[in-house]
Amino acid sequence: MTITPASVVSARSLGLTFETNDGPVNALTGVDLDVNKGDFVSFIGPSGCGKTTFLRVIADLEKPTSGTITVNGTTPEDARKNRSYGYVFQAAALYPWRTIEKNIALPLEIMGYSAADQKARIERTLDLVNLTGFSKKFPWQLSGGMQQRASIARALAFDADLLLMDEPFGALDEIVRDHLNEQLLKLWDRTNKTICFVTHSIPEAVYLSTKIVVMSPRPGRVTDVIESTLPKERPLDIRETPEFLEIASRVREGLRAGHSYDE
Amino acid sequence: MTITPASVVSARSLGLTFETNDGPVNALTGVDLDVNKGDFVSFIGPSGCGKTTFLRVIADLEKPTSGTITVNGTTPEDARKNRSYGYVFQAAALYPWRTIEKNIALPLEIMGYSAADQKARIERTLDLVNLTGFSKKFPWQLSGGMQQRASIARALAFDADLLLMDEPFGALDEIVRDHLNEQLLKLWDRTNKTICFVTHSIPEAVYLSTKIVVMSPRPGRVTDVIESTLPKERPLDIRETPEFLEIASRVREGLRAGHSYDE
Amino acid sequence: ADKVVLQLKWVTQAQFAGYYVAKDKGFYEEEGLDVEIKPGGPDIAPPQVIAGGGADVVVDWMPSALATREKGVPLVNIAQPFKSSGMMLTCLKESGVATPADFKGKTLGVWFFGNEYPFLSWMSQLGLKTDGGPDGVTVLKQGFNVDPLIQKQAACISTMTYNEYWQVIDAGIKPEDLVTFKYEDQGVATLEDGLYVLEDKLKDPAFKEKMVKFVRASMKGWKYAEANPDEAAGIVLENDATGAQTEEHQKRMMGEIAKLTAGSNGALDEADYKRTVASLMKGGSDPVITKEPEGAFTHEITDAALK
Amino acid sequence: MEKPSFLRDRIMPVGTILLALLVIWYIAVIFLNAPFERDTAARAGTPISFSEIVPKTMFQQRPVLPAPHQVVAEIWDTTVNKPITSKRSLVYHAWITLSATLLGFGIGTLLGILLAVGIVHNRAMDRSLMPWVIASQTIPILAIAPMIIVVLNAVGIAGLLPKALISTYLSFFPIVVGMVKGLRSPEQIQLDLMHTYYASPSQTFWKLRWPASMPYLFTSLKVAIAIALVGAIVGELPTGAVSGLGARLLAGSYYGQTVQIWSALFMAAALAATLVIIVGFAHTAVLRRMGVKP
Amino acid sequence: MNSALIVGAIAFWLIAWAINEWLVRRKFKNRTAARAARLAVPLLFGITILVLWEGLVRGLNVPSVLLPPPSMIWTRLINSLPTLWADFQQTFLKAVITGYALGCGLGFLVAIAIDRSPFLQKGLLPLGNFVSALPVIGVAPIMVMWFGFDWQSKVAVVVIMTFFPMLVNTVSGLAATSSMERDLMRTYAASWFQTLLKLRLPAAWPFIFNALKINSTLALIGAIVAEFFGTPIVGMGFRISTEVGRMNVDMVWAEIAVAAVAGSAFYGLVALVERAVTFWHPSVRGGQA
Ligand SMILES: Nc1ncnc2c1ncn2[C@@H]1O[C@H](COP(=O)(O)OP(=O)(O)OP(=O)(O)O)[C@@H](O)[C@H]1O
Ligand SMILES: Nc1ncnc2c1ncn2[C@@H]1O[C@H](COP(=O)(O)OP(=O)(O)OP(=O)(O)O)[C@@H](O)[C@H]1O
Ligand SMILES: [Mg+2]
Ligand SMILES: [Mg+2]
Repeated sequence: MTITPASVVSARSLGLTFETNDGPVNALTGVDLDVNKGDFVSFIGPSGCGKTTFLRVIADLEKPTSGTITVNGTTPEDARKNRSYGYVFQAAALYPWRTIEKNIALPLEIMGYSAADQKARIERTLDLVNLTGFSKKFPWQLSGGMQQRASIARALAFDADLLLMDEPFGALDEIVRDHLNEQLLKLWDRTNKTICFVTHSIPEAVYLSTKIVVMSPRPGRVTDVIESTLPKERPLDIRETPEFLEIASRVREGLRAGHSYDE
Repeated sequence: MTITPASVVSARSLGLTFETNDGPVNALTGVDLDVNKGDFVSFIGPSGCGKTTFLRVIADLEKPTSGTITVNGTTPEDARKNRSYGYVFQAAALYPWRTIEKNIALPLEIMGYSAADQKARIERTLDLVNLTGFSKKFPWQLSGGMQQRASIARALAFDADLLLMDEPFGALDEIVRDHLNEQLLKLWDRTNKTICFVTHSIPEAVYLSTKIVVMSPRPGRVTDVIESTLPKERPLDIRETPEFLEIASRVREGLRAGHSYDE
Repeated sequence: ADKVVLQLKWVTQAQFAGYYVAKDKGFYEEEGLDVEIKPGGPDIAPPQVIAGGGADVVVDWMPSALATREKGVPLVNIAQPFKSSGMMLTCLKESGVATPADFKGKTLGVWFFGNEYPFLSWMSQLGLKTDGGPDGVTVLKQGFNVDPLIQKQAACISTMTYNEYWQVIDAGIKPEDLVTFKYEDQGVATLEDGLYVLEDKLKDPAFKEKMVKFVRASMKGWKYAEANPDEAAGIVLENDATGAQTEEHQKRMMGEIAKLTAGSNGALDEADYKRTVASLMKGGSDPVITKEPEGAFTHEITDAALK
Repeated sequence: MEKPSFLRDRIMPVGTILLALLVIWYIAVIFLNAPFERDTAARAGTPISFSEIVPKTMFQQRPVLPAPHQVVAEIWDTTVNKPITSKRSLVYHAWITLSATLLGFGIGTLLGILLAVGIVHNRAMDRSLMPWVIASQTIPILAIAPMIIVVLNAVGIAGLLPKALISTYLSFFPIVVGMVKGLRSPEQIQLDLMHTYYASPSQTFWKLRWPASMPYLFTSLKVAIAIALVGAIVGELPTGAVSGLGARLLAGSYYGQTVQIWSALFMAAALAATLVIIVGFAHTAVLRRMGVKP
Repeated sequence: MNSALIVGAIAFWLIAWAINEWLVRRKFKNRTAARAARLAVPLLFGITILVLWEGLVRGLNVPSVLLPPPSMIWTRLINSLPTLWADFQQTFLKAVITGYALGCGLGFLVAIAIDRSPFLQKGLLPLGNFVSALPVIGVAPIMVMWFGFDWQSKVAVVVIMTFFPMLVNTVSGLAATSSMERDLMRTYAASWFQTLLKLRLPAAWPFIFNALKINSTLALIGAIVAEFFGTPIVGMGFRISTEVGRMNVDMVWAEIAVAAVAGSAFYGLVALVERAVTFWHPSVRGGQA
């Protein structure tokens, strides 16, 4: 069980149980997974199967109750303290008292970027998520999708090698989504980041990933890990190729198998 | 401009402008639309085009700044006071001090359902959204998708003739989504409700709707209204028929046309 | 000039006219003293102030001073400008009190904060309990005013001849509607307004010297005030920072005060002292002091001052 | 929507309520002051009718409840008709009290916030300090105030500060209670965000906890400033009650001058209301800057 | 002066502080051990204060009429239990509890009334501010005049003191809902009362409990101070003001100790109820710092 130096996330028989008022909830059990440097890993699985929980464990927001996990070869805590990841939460989690640009500036302020650098980065990421012109608005003045985009911009504004994204494009329409998918792939390609990405869309998962992790609920566990055979260069119409459709159907199989509906 | 008695929502050159700290925002302009009794209308359009705003105007949560709108032949205010609609918000908006079942019971308590009736309805709707077993949990103990399902359950628990649903299935995986799509269609068929439904998924819109409203942003307006030619009986595999695909591509066209990306 | 801080027992009023006159007329200055007069109030215990080092000399009543001495703060009386007591019990005639024998079962208003000792020893002389039972009297802690009598919440209240009594009169009740019992007449009077210092400080000759000058000047002030009551009242009024006193009231008070200081040249009369101690030691179930105090007064200062 | 009008939205409601209170007050004046007139008449042996009593109750020297016009006349007399440097001017006394209040409130706010910050950030302080902060508040200040003053005097501190400290003592507590809650009010997800940035405690404090606590802070400030005023007035007793509204109240009470008590009370209440309203304005201004949905 | 005592007391203080720091940092596997540690921390802190106090007072020879040492207070307390109990009954059980209930209740009801009617909001709220700082010293004599010298007048003072914190906090609390939460109620066409009961009150609880906590100590202060101004000869405030004059400062502190214990217990009770009622609030749910 040697960890290759390029392993960014490495989990071994990881388990997490929440204690609640009416008994324990098994959110994760026996998760074994390796994410290597430069991987684009998608997590897909039914609602409540533990995807968010797993991301939170990587981010050191939740402590596993059994098993081990390393991030960048260290404990999640050290990784967090090295500011080695950016996290996009499932909910936008914008601070209501800050305007959009101030929200994006938040991590930059904390990490001590210079004022000029902050400004440039805010502009660039706002443009990336198509929110130029809304920089002075407060979160409640934006639509749901715009808020989500602002929170993506916030995570992209600083340079983290690892991106943890929890359904970042859930509230976006197909076209914006396609656009952002492309942008994200470009970014990933250019910067050689490692990305852990939760999504509910099978095509999105297949289009983006080098590795697709299929999870199943109660207790949350990994049922399948699919390595993508698609090339690194991915135009949007790759989604019509038979290779793509094959992977997609394999994911759908895995998903259906782990699902609790018996229809 | 006669309103047919069966018209549930009828908007005439409706406009809404928000005043913000840095100038007015045109959320809606010149919207003309009729929704008839028993219609299943989907609203689709890029993020920030005014879908939520339009639903909020119908629900009397926002006052239009120009034009007129009637709901059930009366003003939105009277319609609201008649409790003629159920609303699923884009965010779950569960009350943190209530358990899931108590959250679902909320509208029932307010509308004065008997205790026994409440219990039966909570059980039924929890089952519908597959949350049986989580009734005693608090919102913060649920995953994002589960919270969204709880909020759908809350809107379905009482009998409103008009359902306003703002991206209810956004945070759900394909399989749960398919399941809930089917359930919703069944419900609609059985109860002859009128449904206004915001979604970002073109297939979902086409699969569910009798009428698809395509909107475009800045200022938010209706660019296309597509009447579906699909039969009322819709098995899931209708989505592979050429007729379905044709409507879908027309929607995609409309969406692309109104979009601000020029790629 | 030598600095002396004097802590009064109560707020600025003609009761302390002698000190204000001495200061205003420059009597202290003549002796080479720089005297600061600190007014007191309902929440100020002069013994505490002097124990904490906040004053050199304080004005206090003897019961409280002796009690303090027993508690380990050795206060010593160095002068006694007030010869007789001004305290009395004032009752409404309509309440049915004519003699002390009528107190039984009545509600009586009393000042506490160390001023209750004379009352308690009187009651124990009369054989009345103060626990509110049917055989005794019900005691009510009186605020700083005469409301309990006017509101008829009490049959009798404590008053001073120079102050509260006149407030009752001012409130529209005629003297003939009132019955008063002076402590002096009942033989339970205790010494009021004396000057006290800490015993160990007296060992310092310089301090002693200072006190001699202080007492001499103060007595000069008192005698001047007795002779010129209206002027004295005016001086007091000048020094009142609350701006709430009225000229009429202060003049009248000065007149009454003059009666109390009249018999004293400042030296403590040992007979008065003995009487006070005796009545305090009787004090019923809860005597104020348990043993005969020793060294609680000295004539050294007044002897030197009055030479 | 109608445009807000100052007259209709501000003056009218306050005026109506005020009028109602005045009417109640006058009625109370008659009934509370009548027994005295009856007694006087009875002692004098002359029967008196109710209609004769009523006008008399309005102009008593030492009424149980002074009539509004008496209080107004007294306030007018002691504010407008006296130079403000005079000891008989209510403005002079109000200023003395106000300065102690503001100083005490300032120190109290600072102390309260600091304690709350400590309690929220340091577990040892949370566990050990809070119970004792509470216990400290149950100590009746008037009981230990003389000792405090004596001790402060002994080390040479006198004048404004001892009074201010008593008002601090009373006013820091609402701030501690409110701010502990306010600083802990950010949602888990908002804290998680800071956690992912490995923000230092001070960054988390300034960028998250502090803004999130604003509603609690301002509510506490309103309570605290009112209590600070009470504290400053109470503090005037053991400091010799020489000047200030507390001294006026005491002197009024000592000499049975009800009218004077009531006018000092009104001055105190007006002062408090003004202070609270100023804090309220600050609250609205801060909320607006923080972009709260109107 | 006895420097050994002073040094000893300060040393004790430093050691106890170190132990406390160590205790809160330690993680206990055993649940009872963890609970014991939780209790030990404030207790140790308290004992430290007492030891420091005793050491300094004795070491510096502070006269007991200024500040008696804790041991002397304790002896006095034990010897005066019947008096203390009578005072406690008079002041706490009669005046404080009644006044607290009435004052908080009144503040709450006025806040609700203000919330219900915009007219009252504009008319009553500014006047409510007037009541905010009616000083005890001024009010207490008036209340004695109106309600007699027994505990009823103290109740009135306590009512006046506790009214404003409750009013302000309730008004703030009722405004503490998010717009989405309110919108939900609108869609149900919920009546004002239903919205109050099911949304705005639950959201207001954290604020209301702040007021209840502040008032729990304020009520005690108010009642005690009110007793400085005319009372029957029983009650904690009466005893304190009287015994100060008699230089029985140990009795004063015994009375203060009773007040502190009663007040803390009262506060603790309110805090306990708060935890149960606002369990959902982030401040209670607890996040990592
Ligand atoms: N704080 C918590 N306390 C108790 N249970 C929790 C908590 N957080 C999550 N859970 C439970 O853990 C399980 C996994 O939740 P998680 O949020 O990881 O799901 P998910 O895969 O992200 O789902 P979704 O796609 O709906 O967001 C769920 O059953 C949920 O109820
Ligand atoms: N309260 C508000 N104040 C100011 N502007 C607002 C407000 N609410 C919405 N807007 C603006 O109105 C426009 C339409 O918003 P709306 O929420 O209706 O979009 P939407 O179609 O629902 O988008 P999405 O799919 O992202 O939810 C946006 O540009 C938004 O910024
Ligand atoms: Mg999730
Ligand atoms: Mg929307």
